[in-house]
Amino acid sequence: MAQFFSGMMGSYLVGSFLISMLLFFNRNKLVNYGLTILFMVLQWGLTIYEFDHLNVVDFQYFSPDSLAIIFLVVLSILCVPAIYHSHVYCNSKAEIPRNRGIYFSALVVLFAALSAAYLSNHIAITWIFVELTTLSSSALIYHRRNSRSLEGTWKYIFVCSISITLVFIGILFLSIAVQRTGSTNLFYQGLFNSAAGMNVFWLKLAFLFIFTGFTCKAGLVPMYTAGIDAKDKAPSPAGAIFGSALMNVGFIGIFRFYQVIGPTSIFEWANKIMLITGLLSIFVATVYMLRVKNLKRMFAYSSVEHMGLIMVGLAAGGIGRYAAILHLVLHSFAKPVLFFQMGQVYRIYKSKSIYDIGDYFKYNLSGALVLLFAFFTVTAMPPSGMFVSEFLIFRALFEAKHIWIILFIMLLLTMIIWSFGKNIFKILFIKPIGFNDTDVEKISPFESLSQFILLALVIYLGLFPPAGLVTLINGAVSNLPK
Amino acid sequence: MTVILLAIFAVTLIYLGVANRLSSYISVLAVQGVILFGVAFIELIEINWVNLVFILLETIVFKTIAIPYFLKYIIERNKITRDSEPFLPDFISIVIVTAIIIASFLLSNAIEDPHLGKIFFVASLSALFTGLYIIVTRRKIITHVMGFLVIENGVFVLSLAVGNEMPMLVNIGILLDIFASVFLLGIFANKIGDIMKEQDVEQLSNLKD
Amino acid sequence: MSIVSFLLIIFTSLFFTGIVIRTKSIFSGRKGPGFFQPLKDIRRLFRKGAVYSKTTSFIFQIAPSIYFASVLMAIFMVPFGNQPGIISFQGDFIFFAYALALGKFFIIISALDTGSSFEGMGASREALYSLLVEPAFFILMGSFALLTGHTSFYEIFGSLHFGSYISYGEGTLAAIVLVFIALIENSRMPVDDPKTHLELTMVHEVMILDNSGFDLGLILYSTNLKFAMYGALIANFFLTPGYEWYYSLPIFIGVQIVFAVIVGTVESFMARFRMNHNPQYIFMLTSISLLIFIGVLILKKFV
Amino acid sequence: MSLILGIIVVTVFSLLLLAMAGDKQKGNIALFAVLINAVLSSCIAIPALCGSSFEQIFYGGNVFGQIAIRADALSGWFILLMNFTMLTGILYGRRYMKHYENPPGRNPEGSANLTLHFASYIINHFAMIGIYCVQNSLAFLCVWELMALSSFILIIFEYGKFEVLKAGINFLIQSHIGIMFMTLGFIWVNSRAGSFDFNAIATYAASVSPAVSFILFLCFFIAFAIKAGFVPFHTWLPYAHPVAPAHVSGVMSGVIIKLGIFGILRMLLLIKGDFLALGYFILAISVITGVYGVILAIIQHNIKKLLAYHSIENIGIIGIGIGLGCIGLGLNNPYLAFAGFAGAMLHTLNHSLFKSLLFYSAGTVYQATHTLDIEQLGGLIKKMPQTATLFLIAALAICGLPPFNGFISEFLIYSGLFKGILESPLISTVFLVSSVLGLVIIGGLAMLCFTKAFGVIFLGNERHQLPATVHEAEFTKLFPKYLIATLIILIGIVPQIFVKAISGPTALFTGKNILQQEPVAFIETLQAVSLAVIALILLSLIIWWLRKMVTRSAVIVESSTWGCGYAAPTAKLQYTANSFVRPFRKLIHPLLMMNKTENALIGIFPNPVHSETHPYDKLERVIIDIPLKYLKGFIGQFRFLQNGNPQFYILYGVVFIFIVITIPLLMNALAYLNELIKQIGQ
Repeated sequence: MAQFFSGMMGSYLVGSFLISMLLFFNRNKLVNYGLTILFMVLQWGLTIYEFDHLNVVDFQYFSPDSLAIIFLVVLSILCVPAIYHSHVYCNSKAEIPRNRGIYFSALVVLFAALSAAYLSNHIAITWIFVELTTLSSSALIYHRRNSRSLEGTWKYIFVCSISITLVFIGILFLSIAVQRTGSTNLFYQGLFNSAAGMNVFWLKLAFLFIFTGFTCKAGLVPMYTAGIDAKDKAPSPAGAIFGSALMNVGFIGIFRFYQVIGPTSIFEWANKIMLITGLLSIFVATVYMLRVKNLKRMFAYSSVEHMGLIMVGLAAGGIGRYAAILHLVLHSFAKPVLFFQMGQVYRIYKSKSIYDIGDYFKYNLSGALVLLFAFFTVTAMPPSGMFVSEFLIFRALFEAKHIWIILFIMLLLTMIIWSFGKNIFKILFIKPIGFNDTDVEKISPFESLSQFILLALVIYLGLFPPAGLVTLINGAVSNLPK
Repeated sequence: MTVILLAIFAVTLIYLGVANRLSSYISVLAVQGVILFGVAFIELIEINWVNLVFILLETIVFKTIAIPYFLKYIIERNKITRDSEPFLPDFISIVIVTAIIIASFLLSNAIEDPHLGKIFFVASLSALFTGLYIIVTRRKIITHVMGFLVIENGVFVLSLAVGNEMPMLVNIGILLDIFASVFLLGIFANKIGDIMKEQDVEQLSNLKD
Repeated sequence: MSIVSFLLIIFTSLFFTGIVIRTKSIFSGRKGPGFFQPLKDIRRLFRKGAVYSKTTSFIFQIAPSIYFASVLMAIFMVPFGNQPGIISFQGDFIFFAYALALGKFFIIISALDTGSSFEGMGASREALYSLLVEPAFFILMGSFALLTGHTSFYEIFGSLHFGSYISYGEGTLAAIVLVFIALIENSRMPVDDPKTHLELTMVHEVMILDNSGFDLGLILYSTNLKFAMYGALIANFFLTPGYEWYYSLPIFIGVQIVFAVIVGTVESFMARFRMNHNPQYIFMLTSISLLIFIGVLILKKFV
Repeated sequence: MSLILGIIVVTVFSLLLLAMAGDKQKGNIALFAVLINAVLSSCIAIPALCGSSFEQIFYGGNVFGQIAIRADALSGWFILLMNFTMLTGILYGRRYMKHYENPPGRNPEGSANLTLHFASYIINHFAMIGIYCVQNSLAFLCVWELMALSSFILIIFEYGKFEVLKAGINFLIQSHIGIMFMTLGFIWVNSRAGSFDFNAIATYAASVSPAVSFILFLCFFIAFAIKAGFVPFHTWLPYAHPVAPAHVSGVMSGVIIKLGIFGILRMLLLIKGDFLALGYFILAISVITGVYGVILAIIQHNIKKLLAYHSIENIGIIGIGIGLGCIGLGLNNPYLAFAGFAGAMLHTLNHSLFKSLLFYSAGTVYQATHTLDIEQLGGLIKKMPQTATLFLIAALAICGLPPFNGFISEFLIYSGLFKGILESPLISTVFLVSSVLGLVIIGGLAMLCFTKAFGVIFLGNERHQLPATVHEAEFTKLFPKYLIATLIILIGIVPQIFVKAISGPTALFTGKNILQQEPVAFIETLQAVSLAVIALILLSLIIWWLRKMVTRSAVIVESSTWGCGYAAPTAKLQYTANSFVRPFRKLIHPLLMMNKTENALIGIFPNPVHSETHPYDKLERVIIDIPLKYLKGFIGQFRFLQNGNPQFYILYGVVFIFIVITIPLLMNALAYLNELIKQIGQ
């Protein structure tokens, strides 16, 4: 027990658990505010603590390595606007206290589970917390309590459970492989050390199952499907988290095991799989970007596209790995902007369909500007920061002699930008049909402030990444083979 | 002994393939629970007793009693018709399930691994794929849940195979069981029944592009 | 001395159309008007008052003057044997063509200025034909530039003759092309019939339906000038610079007269083409001049 | 540094000011910002043009590395001509935009739109200065895209209309394709040479075989050709120009598409490959561009679309100049090189002048009559004589007629071509002659087109009931046009000065050695030309004066147009633009694609029938529409994936795993079979 409270992690988990419980039972708005703020403090406390205890094992199963720190910081930065916008959301709908309580407690659990999953240094522990994220997020998806949201929730849980089962099977295979080497150590470090001696067959199976399982969270082909419905049906602030931090968790699941097999002979094979998956994801994203008329789903598909790019970059190797993680970070800041803004759009038009939305420039100027700049940022047009990471990914591909793949991706990206742009500008400028603007809610520009900040962050981190970030990213990819 | 149990387990899978009443699915699940109890008892006899008791409880109480009862309750509560409406005729299903079992048998023969009882591997793989097969070919959501449970059983068998070295994995597997199935069924029991009457997949396939 | 070519052209222009008309009357067995009848008409026009359409604007007023000026400008460029034109520089024939084009531009828009359907029709045809003629002229000059290695009228004609007989052959061919060009530029048979009485079948005449008085005089006289100018160009192919003027002068005059007679003959013995056949006929000139060019190319690069 | 800093500060400051100011002031603020930036950048440009290049390098963070700001003579020339057009543009635009101002407080999004517009104008100017100076790949891409995005916002000012937005997106996407190609090129160089500096391009290109460097050049060429509007990369242009506000169209056609030309020239400076091959390539594509552009221009009846196609044509002429210059370099014949590059650069200036003038005049006409369809106009010269005259001057200039500037640049190119015909081997002679042919045809067609345009818009009678309030634009609106017109005539009359100015940038290509003699020869020729031009003007004046003298006493009668016997001619009887170009259209019919809707006359006394023709770009249909259709069709095949059925979602995962496992096995099996067959073979 002493060792339980030795580090920050234990107290963080307990604390967040308590907070979520309190939130669950509390019915008072102000207390609710206070608790969420308290949680933010806790979250930031953990972040700062782990930040200066880099690579110090905490509570045996958690060790903040560079990658974990990066994602933790990203999460903690996102958690502030997310909670703020959640409050805005609940107030705008005059939410009944019970639902509000459930919503926030689920949100807190989600954050806690995400942080833990980032930090965990044991494959099974990661797995547990990932499972936990599924459960908490399904509560968020179901928040609206209508048949559609129920359907979304159902599909999300179902597909996630299957995929998490796949991951578990993968772990079992892995354990078989581990036993071959005579150890029973499932810590990433231990796996990494003993990986070279493992049976290739089992390792391959393990990687395949774990990868496939985690694609569900990471939003990649083949299991991206349920995530789309989730992001669509969840309230916008939750959707923002799904579109960023939750995908990071999937990525971290894949990436850690990817690191493990780094020294083995199947590394190339794994790269091939990831490359193909990435390309397929971009392709699927293109297919649906050209089709969807529901804004949130469109944003979700664009996330799929970006994850695909990231996978491609990772598989390309070289500078591509750095670029992939940078791209992931930037995407985690850029995508929430769109979802947050979507909340405002929904409040004005009471719809997510392109057909009902239009002339947003007239009804909410600041919001329109956010959408405009976010579009330029997310589609990685220079000087958006994501352009830099994309540039580097392409460069990695070029150096890996994948010219045709570059051209293919460029073609798809162009089509994506085309349809994305068409819809965005339709929203901003074209008059909607049958929309009476008699009682349009006036939205204060202040609500868009957080989004502007995030966008600025994307540009800043992309163009002038601080040395700290660079070293962290390099540390994260350091123990991959050259 | 284990071999016999697992063989019976495989037979139950085949029966699942042809069973066309939900009630029979439920009973099959219960039977599987019992079998798993047996296997677990034999396999894990030498690990520490706390774990053992926990596992046995899980198998016998949870898998054999709680879940089947729960399923029955749901079916009655939501007035689900007792027929499991498959897309494919039973004959084809049985052929396929058999094929699955044979395939996994061949596959596991292809592996030579002293640590691993092949029979476990066969049983688990066939359970896994049969479960997936059921999910894909049955129309009702409740049958999806059942398919999922079958998969869980398969995973449980697999975890038993490695269990005596790493009991922790077995526990985690159980955790998965409890979490996921409780959650799925929970939603099912409370919400879906309230909000929508027909449990067809068609009903739950509005979110699409 | 460079004024001489200018003076000669002005001089020949005085009775060029006279000769044409006389030829035609002889062929048609009439006792035609005197040599100077056209000039008399023009003099009359110069004296006359004018009628201006209410539709027209200042464009209509200035166009004829600019047209005339452009023709004069072009004449300045034309050399006489080894005597350069008044203005002569590298690539002056480009200026020559573009100056003429300027005049044509104005005459076309002045036709459009009247807002008459007939004049618009004429303008459209004129614009099309002139744009079809241009390439022939440029390719022609290009081939002679290639032949002689110079890029100005004066140098080209100056050094044309020190070549073999081939150059004379080229010269003859070029002369033929130039004759056709002149016919088209002055809208004579077989492209256009100045004497027709149906506006629908006119090209140039219908453009200047509304011009009267001094303006009409200018336009008519610039036609003479153009004839004389092209005649001078043709003559230049056969002049023998280096020899004395009393050889060159008769040759010049003779060529001009022959040219005028040819024009007259053509007009009396040919019928006008159908309008929709004109383009291919005109573009044929370009092909001929391309042939000339290829000939020169073979001469210079292969031989 | 101070200058650059100044420009940045001015830009940012003016943007802030713009956000606060009222509608009335926005235009003036933009004007001042552009003015100051123009002055500052000219302080860089003029010395650079005179030969003292500007160079500064500062550290731009660990992503950009060293950002080099270099301005050589080429940049100087382009900056200057850009500044002039941007100035006239804003001078005209701030008046043009008066129509869209609204009283304070009312219709906030309207004034926000104005702010956005003027802000993007300033940013656009800023970005273009950057494009001309920045020599760091990444930074270049950034300023380039900044330019693209700001011009996109400029284009979609009247976003209410659907076709405006459509055109804007079309522009955005195509410029993005350009960016992609540029990125590819930069990645290529960067991954080989390891530096973002442009000099790395030169060093890399020097280190590889000509064929490879040609491919590299091609990569950049496509990127810049899309911006410049070379056929077949031109399709965005005829949509973007007509929908933008007049001053924006003028600026776009005047300077923004010239960025493409600048880029190509810059790359020619950097990538010294096999210039002969480059020359042939550029020459061929340019001749096609020019002829195709003007052919399509003739059949347009939307005045701005017509002008847009003429931009394509003029890009072709400029391209011919560049190609000629390259051939000159290839044959190391300095005369050709000088003629080509000088002609190209001078024509760049000229086109930016007369094309902006044309667009501004078109804008004035549009604001007076509220239509761009020339078939409905006519007789405007009586209501707005000054605009008409300005349009006429520009029209003459664009047709390359003396005494205006268009003639000078075309003359340079012509004389270069003819000189080349004399002094080059057979193959290039053929190329040069065909480009002479092309140039002549372009000239002739341009004449046909502008006689039509000017005649139908300004002359004759109104073809359509125009609003009664058609009147001449106020002076503030005319003033910038007069500025341009003066410059046009100035270049026409004293070209030698400007050619002297160009000898600086041209020397970059031809090398210092020939700078002594060649321009001198040109200057002499051009002095003669200017003499001739002056003579032409004097001659016209003299004859005009004579005419006055003679007809002083004569009786002048006013009457209606002679109707050839028809007593009551109406405005409807006039020749329309369509009928004016009909014989031509018949000639080149196979090249065109006229979507014609007409219903036949039936019966002896037929009812009135309506028929209309919509010209469409055949190339666009072939290279954009049809492939896109097939691509979409192919992609549409995959729409079953997200079918809302969780069973399938599970299936995907299973199938994925299955495939990944089986495919290697299959591969092995095949390999084994292969081996077997081999063994059987033995």
